[in-house]
Amino acid sequence: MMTDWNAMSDADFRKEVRGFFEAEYPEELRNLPHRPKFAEIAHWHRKLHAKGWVAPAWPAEYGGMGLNAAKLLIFYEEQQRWGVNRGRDMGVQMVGPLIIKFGTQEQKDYWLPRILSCEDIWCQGYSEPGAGSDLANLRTRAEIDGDDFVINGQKIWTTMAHDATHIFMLVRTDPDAPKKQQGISFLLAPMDQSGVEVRTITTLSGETEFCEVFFDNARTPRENLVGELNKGWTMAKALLSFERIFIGSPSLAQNALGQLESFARGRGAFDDPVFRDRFAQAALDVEDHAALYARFADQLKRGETLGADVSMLKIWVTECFQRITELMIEAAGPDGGTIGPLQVGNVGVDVLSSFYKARPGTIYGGSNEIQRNILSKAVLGLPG
Amino acid sequence: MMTDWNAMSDADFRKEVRGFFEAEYPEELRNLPHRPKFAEIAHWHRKLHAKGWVAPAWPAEYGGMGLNAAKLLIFYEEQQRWGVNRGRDMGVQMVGPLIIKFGTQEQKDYWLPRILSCEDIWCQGYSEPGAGSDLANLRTRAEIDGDDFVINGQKIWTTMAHDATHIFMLVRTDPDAPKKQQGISFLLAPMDQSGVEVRTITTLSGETEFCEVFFDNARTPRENLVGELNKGWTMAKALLSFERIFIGSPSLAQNALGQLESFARGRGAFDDPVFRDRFAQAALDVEDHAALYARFADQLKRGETLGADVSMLKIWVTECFQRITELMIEAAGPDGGTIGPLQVGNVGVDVLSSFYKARPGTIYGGSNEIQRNILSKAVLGLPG
Amino acid sequence: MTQTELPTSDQEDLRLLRESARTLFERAGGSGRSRKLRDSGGGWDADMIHELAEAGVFGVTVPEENGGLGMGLAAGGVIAEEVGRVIAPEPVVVTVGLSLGLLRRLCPDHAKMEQLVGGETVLAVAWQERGPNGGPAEASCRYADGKLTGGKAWVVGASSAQGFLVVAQGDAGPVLVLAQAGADGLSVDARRQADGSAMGELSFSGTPAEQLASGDTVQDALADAVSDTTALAAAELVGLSARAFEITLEYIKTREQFDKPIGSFQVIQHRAVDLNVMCEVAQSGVREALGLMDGEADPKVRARLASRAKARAVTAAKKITRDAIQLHGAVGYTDEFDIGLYLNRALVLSAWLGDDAYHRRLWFMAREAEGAA
Amino acid sequence: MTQTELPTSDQEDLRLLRESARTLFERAGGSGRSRKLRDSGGGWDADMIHELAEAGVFGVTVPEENGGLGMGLAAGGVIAEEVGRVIAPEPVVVTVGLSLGLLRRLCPDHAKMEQLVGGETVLAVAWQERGPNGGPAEASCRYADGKLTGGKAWVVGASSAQGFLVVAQGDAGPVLVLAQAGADGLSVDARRQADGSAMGELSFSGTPAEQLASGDTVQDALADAVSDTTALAAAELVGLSARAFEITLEYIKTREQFDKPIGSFQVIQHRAVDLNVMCEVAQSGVREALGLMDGEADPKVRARLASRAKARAVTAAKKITRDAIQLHGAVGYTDEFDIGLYLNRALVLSAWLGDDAYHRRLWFMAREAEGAA
Repeated sequence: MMTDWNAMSDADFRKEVRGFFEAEYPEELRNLPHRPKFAEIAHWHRKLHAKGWVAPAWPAEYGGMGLNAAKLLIFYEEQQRWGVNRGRDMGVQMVGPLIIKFGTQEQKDYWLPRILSCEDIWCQGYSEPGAGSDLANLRTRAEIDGDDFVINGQKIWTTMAHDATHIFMLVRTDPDAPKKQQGISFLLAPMDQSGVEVRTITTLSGETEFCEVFFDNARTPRENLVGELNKGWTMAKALLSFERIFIGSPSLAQNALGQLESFARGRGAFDDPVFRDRFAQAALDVEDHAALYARFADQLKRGETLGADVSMLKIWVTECFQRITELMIEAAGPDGGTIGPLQVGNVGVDVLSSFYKARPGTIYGGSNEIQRNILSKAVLGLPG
Repeated sequence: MMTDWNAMSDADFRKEVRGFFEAEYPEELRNLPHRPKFAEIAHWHRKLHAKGWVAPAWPAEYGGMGLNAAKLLIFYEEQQRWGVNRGRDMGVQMVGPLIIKFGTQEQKDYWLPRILSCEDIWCQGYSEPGAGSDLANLRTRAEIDGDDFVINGQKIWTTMAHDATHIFMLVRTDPDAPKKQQGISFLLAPMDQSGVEVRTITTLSGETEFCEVFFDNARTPRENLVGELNKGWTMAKALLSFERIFIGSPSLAQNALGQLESFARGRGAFDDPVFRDRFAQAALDVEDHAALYARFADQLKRGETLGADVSMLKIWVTECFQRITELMIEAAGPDGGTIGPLQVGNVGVDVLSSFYKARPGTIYGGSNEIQRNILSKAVLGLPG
Repeated sequence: MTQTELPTSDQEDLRLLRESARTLFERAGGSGRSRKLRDSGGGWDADMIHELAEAGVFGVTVPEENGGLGMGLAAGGVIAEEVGRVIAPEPVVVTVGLSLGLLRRLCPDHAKMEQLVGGETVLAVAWQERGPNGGPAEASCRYADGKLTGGKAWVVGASSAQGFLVVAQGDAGPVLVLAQAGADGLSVDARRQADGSAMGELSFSGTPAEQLASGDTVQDALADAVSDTTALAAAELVGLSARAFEITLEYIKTREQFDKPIGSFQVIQHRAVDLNVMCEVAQSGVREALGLMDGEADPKVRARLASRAKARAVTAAKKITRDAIQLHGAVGYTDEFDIGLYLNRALVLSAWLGDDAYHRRLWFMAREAEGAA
Repeated sequence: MTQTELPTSDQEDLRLLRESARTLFERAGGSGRSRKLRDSGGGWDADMIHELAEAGVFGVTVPEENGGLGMGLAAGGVIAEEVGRVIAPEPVVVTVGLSLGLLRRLCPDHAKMEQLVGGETVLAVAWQERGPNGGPAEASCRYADGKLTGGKAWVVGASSAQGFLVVAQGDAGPVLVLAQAGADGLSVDARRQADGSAMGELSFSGTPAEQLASGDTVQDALADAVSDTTALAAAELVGLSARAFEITLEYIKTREQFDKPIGSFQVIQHRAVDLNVMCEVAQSGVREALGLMDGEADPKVRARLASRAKARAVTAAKKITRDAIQLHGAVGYTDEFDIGLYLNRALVLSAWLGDDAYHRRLWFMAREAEGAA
């Protein structure tokens, strides 16, 4: 029978999770600096799958671990602590919960097992060239034609679309709806068809994790509509509620701080009191952020719903992460513009890569400007 | 005959001005930390008056020095360099130019000599409780009643109103004007009457230089209207053009920096490399600001009109001034909260007083937020 | 991860403590009372001292067997936050952190303990000295034959205290002694602070004093009491910052310019959000630090945690009170609005026991020392 | 007050120089050309080197009798600003500041002078060394019997240069020598930089080299040439920052979100204003510093002025390019928009010859030394 993880004590559960990661997670995949293609982590995924741990948050009846909030946080904390790659988890994190909540029995039966096994690998089609911070402004159309939807338009910033078999997307199904948040639907579509073209986007650091996806009369069967027609916006928002604390998790900043410290120590940057002061600022920023994160996590663990104020975690930690990587550049001195690992002692620290990695945090997932707009109205009650 | 100062070389003129200040300005009045009442500086004013130097910018025909922009800058630079108090100069700086530009011959003949002699001492009635950043929102009414205007309403932040004999003010003379910038007039009024009540405002540092002025059926003769009825707003704006570079002058920040340096040196704060770095930042902020100031001053000297971009001087230097005084507080360590002079060597430095003095700069004279609005639209051409 | 997680019962105790302290201060007039005391020349209100004592405030960290509440520093922080919210001038942090912090460690049975807990007396603590360049210096104040000679600086509440706990150099190492206010050869030079309080410089010439403790334990107790006090001062700043922010938020919702509340301008909104985030981070960080101090015996680790708390609290309070003045515009610069009182109190609390840059330095050094150990 | 006030005729010369440099770069394709060069593996364009030489760019500070324009560092700064505006990869600052900076001071009659001014050759300058912890170290590279032994680090343009000017320790003090690219016993380890350029580490084992100068004058000339180069790099950053700001301003005027240009949001507007002010302050400060360097003979004062310039330029360029990415939003993070090129170039120029914190330290030390002198 399934284990009832929630019945375990937090400490025992943490031990169990930690033990598994430490014993089974391949050393060479720890703290991967890039997003892997599936092939690169397939071996690890199979181990997880065999253990039944692919979907910690899903109900056990659908093949998940059925963890409550407290256990889920522990699971993720241990995952981050050990540098376990989250894998190609769009299916597990986004599509699965959507189908579980809004899908038909047929959709559940068909898609969920394929998500767990990674037979289908998903990417997320939300953003469009004209719909960034203003996500509801999307223009990609889907029109019913016989048994299919016919899709035309363009998605952008689609992470790893070039290594995905399916896309879940927000599309406009009623262009005449009075408000732009209306008339949007949630569709699943196969990538492997002539009407879908994927182009990778090169970032300023030379990475190609992001893609543009072009739809030119691409088709998907009508049964791939999830939930009601024209009600996709509300569904998409509902999905985000639990995600909001994770986007503000201290882990990225904490890891970067650790990297900064060992690099600075190796390079002798701590000999400079000015650098020490700025390091101390950054370190205390991370410590005190973690204290605030713990406060919100406690709320979750007590079963409370998080309010809009949880966004402050994301604002603080993404900016903090950036400052830490800027300090790495400083500590590198004349090597601050050099691509690739810089040697300190026996290890190489790639300061530029960290610097680049910290950039998108303030832009994606609702830019920090948008987050401040939300806090201003929803939390502080400021007018207009 | 009058000296034609503008015919002198810049160097000669500077020497002349410097020599006079150094020889004649009373030592005890140098770098006065507060705004003096007239009595305190009357002796110096009489010397200036005898020399014919009360109004450097006024045309010679009205008793001024008739300096061009280049000479005027030199005059002010020397004044600041020697710590010469500007005296009660609202009459010379504001009312005089207004009357010269918009007044009748009778107004010129009557008021200008009295300004030069300080027989009349002026204060400025612009701001009101509901009209701060939004100055045009003023509500003080003036209605014609026989030969007089009858004034009702309230002014606020009226500097040294308790030591003034007259007020020049913007008043609403047509409450039905379609835009709030219209229907405003420029009035001169005597303070010594029963309808005028002055109350000083205590600032958070305990100073009482600012006042509220209440008008309860106060009267002023109709001939004290300057310029056309209901055209006061345009006149007030016209007055500000040359002022705008002075509000961005480096002198306050430079003086504060000098004070910071000697204080920090005396207190041993320079032993701390972190403090040294922050001092260096502040000092370079001032140096580079002075370079930018010089660029605008050169424009003036070449006879060019300054654009809206001159406001950037004010934004930068007022914030810089604040940071410098904040560093003084830091350098004071455990004495950072102490009122009054702190001893270093043989002199006392009043760090708190400097800290307070730096506060209003970002608020008054068009808050820095308003200045940024202006630059955004007028200089950067940003929409909305 | 969540090391400060307290048992639910303790959290409930703290909640009740917070509520009762808040009610007490609000009933007494909140910040309005503090303004009146400042206007009447500084100092504090004797009745308030008694009320606080009755509520157990001064004995919050004193063991129950000595008449205290027997709670920890986290509880002291709760009270300090409430003191900060209404900028109360009463020497709560000084008494809890320094006076009782020394006595309960060095001579828990001394009669002054009970008097301090009961609000019957207030003592000031004199432990720092001023050097020739005006900054802090090595201790040189001496105690011999029952008499004090030398001077002490930065003595909080020097004008109103009924006695002074003085840390001096005795013949056989450091001593803690008690001198009465008005004792022979004692002169107090009080300098007014931005918040209206008095900070004193004491000078002793053969001033009689009673020895309470001696030896290295005095230094150890002093160091630990200073850590407590530093952390409590941080908590006071957190409360002050939170209230300064609330006042400012209220103001920008009501103050209109250009026919709308200034709080409807995006630039003002984002600044308010940043101050709010700063408040919340400070509150969480400082509370966590105090909680960790309660579970920590090593004085060096406790000192590091206190530095973490003070560094954060000062950074936040400076930023919040200064931005609050700017957001208030011209009225923020007057004494008529309360926000200036918060700025002034923040100036004093920030300077006292070291500002943020100072504590970041201590924090880093402590962290390095722990790493090396 | 306005110490940089130049005679109008000089200002006019600088204006003409700026115009011709700008025209030259724009005609050649502006930043698009720089992108193409980067995409084709870094390095520079030989034709462009010739065009620049024809325009007198490399000889801008070389006396007319040596084939240069005989203008000052202020003129060099004008050119460097234009290089920065189009992020041109050609080694203008290295050649003007370092290569020719050394040769014109130490051996103005050497044939390489003319070749460099004429764009017939490009030399890299090797003067720094790397220590065991990866940072800069004392010089230990030796020159004896016509041969070099040891290593040099942070050699800009090492992959494409036709030769290396090396500062080494000779038997009787420092020497400046010239080694040919591809010489015996010379290996070049080139690391790619964020902007696509190559930074080299050289190692010599008995590499033949021609001695050009020796003695203390080598150190003096090097120090002064480094000051020049530092100041010119600052000017390059100023031009880069100005253009990065223009690009960003244009973008926020056109990019729409919520049915209006993002530049109509007050928060975006104020940020743009702050960047604009930062640009203008940097431009004025750096230009003034270069102008003052032209009128200053004391190498210590010149070094202080160079540090002033670089400190300001780096602070501004970091802030402007990073905020520019944020204001561009997601597209700013792609390589498709030019703004990323500016960020990357700013990273390289900021790290080279010391960043802002480094130069503030030097500036303060120089200022103290002058005050004490």
